[in-house]
Amino acid sequence: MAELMLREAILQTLFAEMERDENVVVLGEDIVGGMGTEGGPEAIGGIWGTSAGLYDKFGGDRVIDTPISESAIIGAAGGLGLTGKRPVAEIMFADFLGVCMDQIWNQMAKFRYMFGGKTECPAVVRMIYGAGLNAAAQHSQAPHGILTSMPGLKVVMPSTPADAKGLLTTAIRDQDPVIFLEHKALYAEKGEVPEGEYTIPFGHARLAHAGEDVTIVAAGLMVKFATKAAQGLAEQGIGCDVIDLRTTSPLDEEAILDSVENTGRLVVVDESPPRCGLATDIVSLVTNKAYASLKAPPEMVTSPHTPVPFARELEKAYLPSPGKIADAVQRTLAWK
Amino acid sequence: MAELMLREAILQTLFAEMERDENVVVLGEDIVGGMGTEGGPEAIGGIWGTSAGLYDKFGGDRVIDTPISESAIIGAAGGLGLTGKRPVAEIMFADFLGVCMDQIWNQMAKFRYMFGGKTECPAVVRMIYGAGLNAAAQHSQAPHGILTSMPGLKVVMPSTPADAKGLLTTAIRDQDPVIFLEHKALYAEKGEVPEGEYTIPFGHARLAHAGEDVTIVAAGLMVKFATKAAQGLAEQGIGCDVIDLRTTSPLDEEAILDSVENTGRLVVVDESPPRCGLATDIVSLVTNKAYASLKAPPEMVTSPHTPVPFARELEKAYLPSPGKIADAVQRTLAWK
Amino acid sequence: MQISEDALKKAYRQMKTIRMFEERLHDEIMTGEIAGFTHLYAGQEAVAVGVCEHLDFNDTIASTHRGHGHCIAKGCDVKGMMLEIYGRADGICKGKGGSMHIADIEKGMLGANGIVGGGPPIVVGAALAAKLYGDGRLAVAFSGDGACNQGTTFEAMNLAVVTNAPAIFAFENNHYSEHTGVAYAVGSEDIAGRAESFGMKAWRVDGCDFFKVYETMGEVVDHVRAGKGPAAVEFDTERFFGHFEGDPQNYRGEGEIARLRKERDCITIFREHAAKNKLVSKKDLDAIDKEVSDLIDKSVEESRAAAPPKAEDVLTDVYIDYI
Amino acid sequence: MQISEDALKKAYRQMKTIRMFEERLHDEIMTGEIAGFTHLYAGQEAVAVGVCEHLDFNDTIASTHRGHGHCIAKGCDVKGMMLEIYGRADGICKGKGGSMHIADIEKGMLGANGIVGGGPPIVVGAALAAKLYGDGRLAVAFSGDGACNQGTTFEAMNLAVVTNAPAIFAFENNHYSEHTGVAYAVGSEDIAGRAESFGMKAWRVDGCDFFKVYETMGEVVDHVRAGKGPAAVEFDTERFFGHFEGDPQNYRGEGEIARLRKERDCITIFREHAAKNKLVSKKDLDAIDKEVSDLIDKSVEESRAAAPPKAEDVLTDVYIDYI
Ligand SMILES: Cc1ncc(C[n+]2csc(CCOP(=O)(O)OP(=O)(O)O)c2C)c(N)n1
Ligand SMILES: Cc1ncc(C[n+]2csc(CCOP(=O)(O)OP(=O)(O)O)c2C)c(N)n1
Ligand SMILES: [Mg+2]
Ligand SMILES: [Mg+2]
Repeated sequence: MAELMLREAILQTLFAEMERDENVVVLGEDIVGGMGTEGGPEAIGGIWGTSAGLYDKFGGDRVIDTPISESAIIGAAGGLGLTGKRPVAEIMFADFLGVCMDQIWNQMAKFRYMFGGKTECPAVVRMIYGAGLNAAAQHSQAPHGILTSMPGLKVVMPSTPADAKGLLTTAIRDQDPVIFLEHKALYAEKGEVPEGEYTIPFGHARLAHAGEDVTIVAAGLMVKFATKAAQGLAEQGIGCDVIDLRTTSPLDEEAILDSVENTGRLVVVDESPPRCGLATDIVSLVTNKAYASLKAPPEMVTSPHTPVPFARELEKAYLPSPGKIADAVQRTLAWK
Repeated sequence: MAELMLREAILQTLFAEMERDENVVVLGEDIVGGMGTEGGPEAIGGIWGTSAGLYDKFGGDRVIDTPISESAIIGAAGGLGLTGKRPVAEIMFADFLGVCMDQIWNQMAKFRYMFGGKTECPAVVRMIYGAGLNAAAQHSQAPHGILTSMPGLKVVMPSTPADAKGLLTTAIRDQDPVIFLEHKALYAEKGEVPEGEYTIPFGHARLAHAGEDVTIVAAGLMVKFATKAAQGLAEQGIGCDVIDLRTTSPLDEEAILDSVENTGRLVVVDESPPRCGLATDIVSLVTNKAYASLKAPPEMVTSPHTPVPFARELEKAYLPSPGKIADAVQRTLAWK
Repeated sequence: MQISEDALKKAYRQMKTIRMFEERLHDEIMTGEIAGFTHLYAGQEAVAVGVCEHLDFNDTIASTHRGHGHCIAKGCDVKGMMLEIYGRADGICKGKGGSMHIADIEKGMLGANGIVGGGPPIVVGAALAAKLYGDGRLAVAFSGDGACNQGTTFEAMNLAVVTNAPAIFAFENNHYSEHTGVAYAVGSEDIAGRAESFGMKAWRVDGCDFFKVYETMGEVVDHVRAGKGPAAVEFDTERFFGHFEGDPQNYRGEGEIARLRKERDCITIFREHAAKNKLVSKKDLDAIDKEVSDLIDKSVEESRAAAPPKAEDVLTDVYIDYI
Repeated sequence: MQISEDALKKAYRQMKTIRMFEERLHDEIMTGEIAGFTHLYAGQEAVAVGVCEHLDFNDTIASTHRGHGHCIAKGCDVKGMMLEIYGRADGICKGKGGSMHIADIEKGMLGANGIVGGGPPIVVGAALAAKLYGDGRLAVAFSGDGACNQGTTFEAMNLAVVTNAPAIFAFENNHYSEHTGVAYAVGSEDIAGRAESFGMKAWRVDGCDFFKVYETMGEVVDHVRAGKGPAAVEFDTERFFGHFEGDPQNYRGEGEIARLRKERDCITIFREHAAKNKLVSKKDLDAIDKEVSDLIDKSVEESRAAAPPKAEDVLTDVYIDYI
């Protein structure tokens, strides 16, 4: 085991998978950094530090720096995937989904179905998402709800460096299109990462914290906040299961339902606004399938129905937090 | 009152509002039909029959036929809205959201917030949506869930010709960006439409059918199916409220909660796939806010987690239907 | 340009198959048995065939909403296509895709596409893969004059130039996007010129003359296979039917279709050229007509009789594996 | 080209205000007090000012992520901008937008934009509105060399040509998109040529010389106001700082920034030209420097001391009315 930052775990995984399988190809804006400049390729190596060195090692045919053309990037990933390659495309900010959604939603996600099951498109789209860096309304969003709603996609949201490695490896080796969401506020998060081969199957949640009283469901950065809340509550004698979904599609229904059957109380934490999102998805899953176990109405802790604001004070008010999560846990315990 | 098809109600409303307010401008692909051809402008007048005659009456500066460039269409609507006009843009198939989402999601929906509340962008985006015409995976989708999730937008889904008129009039006069979703399988639907001035406020649901036993919530085409189911069930002595949401954002929470407080049972019908959509949204609203009234777990009748298939038999299996809705009502009544 | 008699016969058979497929569909759609939106390719056959006769199965193409011609030209099974358009279980996409989504990856046919401008970015990906395979293969994006206004098409052209990808952008200018004339919708009216402005070599050719198309494409394909970068071709071509079946076509000029059928029919032009230059005998061509006609008859017959998909099949083929 | 001494002083003041605003931000960001991503415009001032000095408040502009210069040139309140960048309640967007979303519709400034290529389609809408107002007003989209690879930009150019909209596409080619050189990312390396291929008139001009920018823009604006259709201008310009604050800039050539500061500084070039042609006295320009410096000092001071927004304000300004 080595202690790595999440961004390092991503970079190492890309290295390892590219080394292992020559069909793996990465592409994205400024992932090489310095193309067409005096400093030359690798002068920068990606603004997130998740691709530095790949070009030097694997060359420009497999490490493709692209112009600012997200539709072309994702479309190219689709075409690479259809013709025997394993593309890993990077979308620098998940907010840019707006300029490339067709190639995700109507193309790669649907190839297999539209073409009668005769096609495989093993493409991975890495998207850097989330609030917390005061990047404002167009550089801070968490569109996992939108992506999870799309049949044909798998959607992954790692919350630790180890999971980043295990899940990204699985994503690259998976035969279906996978959206891999990396939270920018988790990039510097450190953790032990298993060395060598390490895969984590999709659709298997992780129990990030264990307790008997309330089930908290979260993904990505929200797992960190939920765990913090659970730790604080534990000191007050309140036990929480924190279920880290790892993948929102497929969804580990069993893990959620098992926990709720035990606790009878549910708090869902989601970084997105409240309407038609992952929070409502989990709440309705539980009320449909574990209705009889519920002792209180499920609680949702989400961001408000607003864009992401810029100023520190506003963004703090916008995001779920350990405090807000703990409050929701208390509310559900206090019910009736 | 005149009996009109829904598409006629749309066309008449556009006529009336353009006549009433010279700032109303319409734009979209082939909405004039025949530009640059020997047949000339208005040779076709829009493939949906919702714009025929507008060009002849109001001229090319206010009735703007566009190339196949959805991002530019929506962006132009945003720019028109920011500079004092009331654009009504048409997106021929809602599925093309994929190629213009940025201008909806990151631009017009967010202008007001990002710019500190100092901006108005009274743009309407009409989108023709929905399955039922065997138009397959890329011409049949119902992306209202995705749009409803976006703060800054209002989302309208008329289910009758009268509502189409009343809601479109409101949409055009509204100061915020509005997404107006017209179901292609409702275009030929006939109904009485009030003459003259007629507006319906947003956020006020319509009771399409009344009953005491179960609350059915639906929007757009699904209202028709739900009402049909409710009529059949009424003959069996089962009474259903059918709540036609009319607008999914804002949402008439009160109408839903009042009904569920009375019936204690909820069936949500939604044409979209089941994950992170309008169905989960309504279910979680009700379980959060009317938990104590519930006598059974809420039921969702949605399309499956698949793209929309082509063949008649498959599309039929895909879509919710009166039969499937009635079954869900029976399930919720049979619970425990 | 050299082209063998056999190759000519094959090309003619392909063109004729497309033509008869489409003419027949036009009739069959009237019966109401065929569901959905169908866009017929008749009139443009010389383009699809003139391009694809230069390709082999390793080369890939991506098509448009008007995809039947490209599919047939790239070797998709004609009966499987007809079954698909009829929405049958044995259709090439099991009835899930229909006219607008026919694909056959094994044949290098990456899909018709219901999204205008959907194909070009995909083709850049296929071309980048082709570059990695390193065996000279290439990828072709078919687009209409209307599609050349969609941002995705431009992004794809630029990305192809930047990455020196072996991609060909084949623009079929049939003068209409739906009911709108190219004179209105394409700012410059010069599609090849746009492509050139992205830094690639571009050709212009009469798309109703197979021989010209084939000759030009020889140069284009040589250029691209040689690694000299992507290329574009603008074909001047004609659409014989409406935009989709049901289109009243009042935007057409008086007698326009009759004139096109008379003066701009690629099948007639082929036959005349072949006769004049004694390349293939009329008898041989007539025999091909008969063969093709039988094939289409049989395809329609079988499609009519074939079983529809089962309702439960709606759930399959979304993922390879899920959970 | 005639330009009065007063007009020149105003232009100089605008350029200098931008420069000092940016230089000062560069220092202030080091303190850690300013949050988020900030992209500085220093080096490109002659473009923003040379364009906007031809515009009045009815004309509109849309800007980019690198928006401070355009905002100041179009007349946005400098102190309000500084407050915004500091995330203060009294900022021009109440602290909700920050550096990347400054807008002031009343001044005709339709917004900076965090989405590359976000602005051009919006500008076409503003231009279509301008056409309806019928008083000769126009709309300008500022874009970078990188933005000219985004599909939305192309769609906007074509739509503007098709609708004969009074729009100007101002491409600031500063040779970099983030850390990538224009030689790599723009297939043709000829941005004006691309615009021409869409059927509009295009100009190329040195963007570091205010006098040349101003003169060229005179022609461009005349063309567009006269209803002769949209136009494009490619400005050869330079970015003095990194892509964003924090950029290590190892992609720059050895001594590149020093050279640019020496040879390509639009402020120096302005002063030299003004001196040589005796247009404005050094004394007057020095006085402006002083004024501007005071304004910036005061803006920073006040911004530092100003109150942040209240937490509950996160909920306001989403809609004008909701339910
Ligand atoms: C993104 C998108 N916008 C609009 C449409 C609707 N549409 C289908 S075909 C078509 C016209 C296409 O014209 P062209 O590219 O010239 O192809 P042609 O029909 O002439 O073969 C349009 C507007 C679509 N399918 N996709
Ligand atoms: C759609 C989109 N893609 C990528 C980015 C990230 N990004 C921000 S600025 C930039 C470079 C823009 O280059 P250019 O247009 O030349 O403008 P400059 O920074 O030189 O002013 C990139 C890639 C973005 N903001 N939006
Ligand atoms: Mg066409
Ligand atoms: Mg630049």
